[in-house]
Amino acid sequence: MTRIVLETQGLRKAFGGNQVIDGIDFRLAAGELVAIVGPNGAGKTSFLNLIAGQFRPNAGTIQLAGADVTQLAPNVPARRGLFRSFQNGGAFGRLSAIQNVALAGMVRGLGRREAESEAGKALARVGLSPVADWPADHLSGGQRKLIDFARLLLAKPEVALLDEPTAGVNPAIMEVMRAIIAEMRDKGVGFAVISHDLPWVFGLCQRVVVLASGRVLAAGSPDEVSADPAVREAYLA
Amino acid sequence: MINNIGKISRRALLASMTAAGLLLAGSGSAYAAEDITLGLVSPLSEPGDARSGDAIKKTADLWVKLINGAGGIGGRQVKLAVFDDQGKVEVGASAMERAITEANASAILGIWSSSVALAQMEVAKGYNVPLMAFYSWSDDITAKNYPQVFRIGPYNSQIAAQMVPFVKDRGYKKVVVLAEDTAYGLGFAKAFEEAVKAAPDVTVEVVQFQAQTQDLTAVMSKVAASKPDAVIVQTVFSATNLSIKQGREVGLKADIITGWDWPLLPDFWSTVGEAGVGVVYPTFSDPSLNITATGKTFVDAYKAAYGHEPAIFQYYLWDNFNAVKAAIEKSGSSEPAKLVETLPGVTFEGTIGPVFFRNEAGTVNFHQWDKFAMFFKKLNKVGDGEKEAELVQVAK
Amino acid sequence: MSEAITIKGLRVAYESDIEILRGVDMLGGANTLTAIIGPNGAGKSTLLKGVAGVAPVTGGEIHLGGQRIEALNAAQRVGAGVSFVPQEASVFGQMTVLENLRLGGWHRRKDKAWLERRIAFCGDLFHSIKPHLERRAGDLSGGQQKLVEIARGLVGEPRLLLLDEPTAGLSPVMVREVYREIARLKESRSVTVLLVEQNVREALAVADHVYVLAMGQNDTDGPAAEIAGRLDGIVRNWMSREGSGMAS
Amino acid sequence: MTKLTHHLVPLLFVAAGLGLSLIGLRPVVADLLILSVYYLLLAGSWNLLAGFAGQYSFAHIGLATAGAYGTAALVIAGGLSGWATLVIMPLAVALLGGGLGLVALRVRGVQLPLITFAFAGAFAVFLAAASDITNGSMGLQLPKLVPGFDRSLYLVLGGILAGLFFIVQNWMIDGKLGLLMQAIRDNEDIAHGMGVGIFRVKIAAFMITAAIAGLAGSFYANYVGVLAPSMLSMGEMGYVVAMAVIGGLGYRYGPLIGVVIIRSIEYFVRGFGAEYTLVIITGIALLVVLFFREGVIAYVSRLMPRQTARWRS
Amino acid sequence: MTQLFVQSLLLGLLQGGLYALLAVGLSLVFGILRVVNFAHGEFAMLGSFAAVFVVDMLGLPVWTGLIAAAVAGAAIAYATNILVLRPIYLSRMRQKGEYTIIATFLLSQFLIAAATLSFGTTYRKLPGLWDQNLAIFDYIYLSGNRIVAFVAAIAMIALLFFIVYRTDIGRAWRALTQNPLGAAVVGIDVNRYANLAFLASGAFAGLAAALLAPLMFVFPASGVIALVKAFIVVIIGGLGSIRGTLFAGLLLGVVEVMCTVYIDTGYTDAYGFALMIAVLLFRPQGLFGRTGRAV
Repeated sequence: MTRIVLETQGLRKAFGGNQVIDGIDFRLAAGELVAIVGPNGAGKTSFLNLIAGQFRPNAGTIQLAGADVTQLAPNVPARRGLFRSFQNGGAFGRLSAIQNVALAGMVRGLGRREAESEAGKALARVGLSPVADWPADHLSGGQRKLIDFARLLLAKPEVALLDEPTAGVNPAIMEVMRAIIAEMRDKGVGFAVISHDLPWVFGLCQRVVVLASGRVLAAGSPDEVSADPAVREAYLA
Repeated sequence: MINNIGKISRRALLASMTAAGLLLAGSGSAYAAEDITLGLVSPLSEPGDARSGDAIKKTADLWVKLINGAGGIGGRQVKLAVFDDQGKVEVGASAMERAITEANASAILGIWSSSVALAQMEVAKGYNVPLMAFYSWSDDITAKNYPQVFRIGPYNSQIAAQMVPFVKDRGYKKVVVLAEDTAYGLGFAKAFEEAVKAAPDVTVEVVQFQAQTQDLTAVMSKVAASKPDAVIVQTVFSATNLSIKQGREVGLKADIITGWDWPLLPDFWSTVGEAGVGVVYPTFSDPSLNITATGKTFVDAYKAAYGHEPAIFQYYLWDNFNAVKAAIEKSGSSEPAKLVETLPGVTFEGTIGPVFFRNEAGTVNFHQWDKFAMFFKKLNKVGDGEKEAELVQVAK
Repeated sequence: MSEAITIKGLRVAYESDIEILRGVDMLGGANTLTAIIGPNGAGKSTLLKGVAGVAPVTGGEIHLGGQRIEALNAAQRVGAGVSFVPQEASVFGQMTVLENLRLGGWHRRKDKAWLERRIAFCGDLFHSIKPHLERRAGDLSGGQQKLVEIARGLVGEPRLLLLDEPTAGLSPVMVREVYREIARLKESRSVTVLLVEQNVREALAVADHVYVLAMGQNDTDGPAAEIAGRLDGIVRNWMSREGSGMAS
Repeated sequence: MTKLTHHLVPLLFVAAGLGLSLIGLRPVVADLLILSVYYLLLAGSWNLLAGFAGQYSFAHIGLATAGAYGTAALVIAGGLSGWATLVIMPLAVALLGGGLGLVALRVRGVQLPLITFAFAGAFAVFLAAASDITNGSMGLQLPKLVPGFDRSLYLVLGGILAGLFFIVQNWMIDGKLGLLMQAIRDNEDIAHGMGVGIFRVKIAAFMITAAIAGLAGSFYANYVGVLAPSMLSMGEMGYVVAMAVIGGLGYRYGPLIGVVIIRSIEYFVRGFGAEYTLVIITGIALLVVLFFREGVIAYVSRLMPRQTARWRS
Repeated sequence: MTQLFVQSLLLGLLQGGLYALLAVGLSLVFGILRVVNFAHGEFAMLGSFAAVFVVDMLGLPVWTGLIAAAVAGAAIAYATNILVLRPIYLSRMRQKGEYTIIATFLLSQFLIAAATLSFGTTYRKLPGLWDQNLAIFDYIYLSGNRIVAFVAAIAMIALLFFIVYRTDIGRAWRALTQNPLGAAVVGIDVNRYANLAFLASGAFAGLAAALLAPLMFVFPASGVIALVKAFIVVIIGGLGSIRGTLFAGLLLGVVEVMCTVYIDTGYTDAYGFALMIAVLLFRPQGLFGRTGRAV
């Protein structure tokens, strides 16, 4: 069995009377890509927020690369090798593309010059070199999402959580993203990817976890899950 | 128009300041050799005591007008370079320096606040230019014995000493000094605590308050609760009136002695009303004063120009100007250094008597004229002015 | 059947390069309930927002009764009889349920008698909130709060009620409670409803007619019973199509 | 504007200070320039804090005043030389700023301006009322760095301090901290999620800018030689804010432009009295806030986009 | 000594009522627009000058001065909203909250300077409605005007409570404060009710200043003091909470007077700041503020 890089046990979170995450046990091995799917409101994004420390869980534990990160502020897991992308892209509007990317390297401990030179290479890889000096505000939505991927390259995480990376982007960009994810996965990065684009994500993942009403409804290979009547039922509710 | 008078005088002020500004911006030649320039540095805007600054400016303008109308000093016209110190020490010091270096002022007059004056003294010393104080009461001003600094006007320890007999005679056993947190307020409070040691059975408590405060009710409640026989109020700001009004409001029964001529200002009765009845104010001014011919000239011209009587501190200011004039005439020069040399020895007829400086080195009586009497006057009914006020006691 | 709402070729784009709705047509019969289903990103919510006037309409027509409303702003559309219950919580948490309902009749607040009648009617309509009229809305459960919003949306006597995923994020128990009440609302035949829903089974159970959207366009439509019959195929289709690159 | 230009600017200031000290300016002009350095340090560091780190503080003049009073205390009571205070006070005020930051930066949003506003107000009352320590409104006097009224040394020193400020600014903006600050300004949550220690960065920005304010205050005290509580007023804070806003908040040279504009206006209207100056300056700043929100630099760069493409940080 | 205590307590409460009246508008506007209005004190200052104009210059009765103050305060508040704030909060810029603070801060400095130019620096006073000092059982001493001002302040706050909880305007305000999205879907026009909130805020500030005028004075910088007090009150009470504002106003009044009397007379204006910092340390959202992230 390969090394487990992320594990949650009995994770629970409620907002007011709403039990958004209702006891999720989840494991991710190094070099594994797990697709997280489920209907709207199933708790997918909340689950990522809990792992990343944006929300504090009401119960349960989170282990990142063997260390407990439950209840810690988001910058701590990030520094211990967790990368997280945001649904609408995580760009800082007044910073240039290259600065946006370099930050990821600096958080890892690189000096600014070093980080910017690596960021330049990462931008070239995702095809953003021509706009490297543009403020992120002036980029398109798809370009802003690619900034997340350039950051991913720089961050060299152990675990990457991606939230709807392909929503609203064109096929060419989706292909760039797929290539980067595949490459990093093969180098041993553990991925948890939320996506509505099932063909795209099924083509990348080893395992699918289906969430519904804050619980794991089903888990297994893409084929098993697609064939599972309970999964279809989840979409029908 | 909220205030016509204020507006007009402000416009006049503006005009004269603009003129000064233009002159300053131009080359030094605007100050032709035959002109004598005197620097006037006064609080003309907030947070300075602009009320008094305005009176100072009026007096100075009038003096320059009269002198020039009479042919100037030794045939030379006099110009005024006016600067606003805003009541701020740093502004006052730099304004003084500008008056000296840009306007080539022969002497600096018109300073009001002791705090500002103390800072300006360093400039006066550095440039060796006379600084004439007239109603800044800090002992330090002359006690520091700077050769350049002169004062025709009272000072704290003398005033305090003159108050002690009054306190004793009135039989006050417990006195509260209500002092604003400035050189004026606290300086006096300290001097009074010192002076009252001469009357061992009188206890003094100093109550300090924020000079710019708008509400003294709480402070006055505390003062009232300690049931003093008398409260001596030492402030120039709105608290003069507030302390009386709000003191009575919270049941203060003690006699109120409020400094100095502020009860004669136009807003006193309109703001204080009934509460002002019974207030005693010490003053240096009284109809019994022997106003000289010089003094009469001043008062008449002032009344003609501005429609009301000048306050006593304006008399002193007038004497200050005349002291500079006397020194210029005596030395035949308007060089500041010459004036510094000459001023200690001048004598001339002041507004209320002959003026000459005491020059006792090492004491506060250095470059100091101190021949004034102190009068304690009581306001017996609403609307009482200087003439109606009852003279309670005289201290000499 | 007369149409209360007619949508022709509706287009919505938030940014010039991303068009979310690419020409949707729809008819909603008077006092019927029309459900709109489709995979994530099909543009269902955007359609409701376009009708409510809170998303930028870039083309097409919206007829409500005899009136063209696509040029009106959101507040004017409320006046024209459109009532929108958004997906996000919009209840006034520190007011009582009754006060919430009162605000539902905001555009005709001067007509006191009418307002009282409507409040009574809407309060009666939903059995599960009726006992709680005097309670602070923020103290109710998520499902009850959603029902308060729906009831509030009806107080103004709208011609068209837009319900955007009323059960998103609710537990199954609450989902059933909300749908029990939506069913009652439909039986009352007092308003035309457009309902966007992920819970397809529940939606089909209450709908008269169903539209399926995909990729910002019409996919198929039909009477609820007929769509229910083809449902397995439709959903299987989504699973291979899901993620068409459109945001929902 | 290239990196090279950014590094030449400090040299330019040092050279200007030296050159002007040799010419022998009129005292009024020298005063204007020397005190402009005080304002440049304040407006510039405030811009770093508000424009680059997104933290809007009203404590800046308060911190400068603390630096000035601390200088006076060290010189008068401690017998230190004024030169030593120019090194000590920035450090001391940085600590004070750090303490204030610990209270004020705990909550994000409007609390920071409100708490720092309160700090400034309370500190002003303290300065006036605690007269046994501060000498109240009588003020404190301290000897100048050089006796007499010669300003040439201050012109040189001013040039050096202005140059120093731009070196620190370059170091911050072009360095790691600057980038982290700007990331927090643009989106605190995302920066946090990327691993940025939000509180640490904010405190660091707060302390460094406080140190610059402390330096400004110490320079002021050593130059002017008299201190009074009136140094700390909201009107003064208004000046500093106006300078940063008129020039362009979040632009490297915004405050410099603002200082030049406002000090020039002040120079030309100074005969009119303090209220006129204040009406004109706050009026202009208000118009800039309403109509040219990003300040003069942004407006000019929109008119000439090509020449100014690299002005933004 | 109990006499001093009772007297201080009473004075504090009377003073606190006026602080609350000064501050309610600030709180109201913040609740609806999330705008901290630094020019609020100048609404008060200009209101009191309007009262001086009507009573002193035109010689009209005192009560007309109160109306003039309210009208002037409302007018300037309305203009501020339309001309200064609306362009900012309707814009798409970042950090709007901070920008409105800068804009209103500069506006306040501008208005103070402009008022100083137009009205001069002399202190002006308004006659009160009840110019009499009262001695209650020869134990408690108060001025009639202070009582009038307090009663009027409480009456106005009661009126505001009535408006907020019993009228449609109040319903709209509460709706906007509690859930802007909900307010939008039921068709409440935010601009209209923001304007009304500003009108009320300016009117209350102007009125408070006119009620204070017989007790204190009218002068251009008076707004700074008013703002500082109002500010402390809303922070302590919790921004956006009217009940909190009333409570905090009274608390501030009592604390100021008590500390002045029993600790040191020289620091009156600093005690409020100390109280505010203390409250912020333990409850950053204020005593009545809602929990959750600050705006």
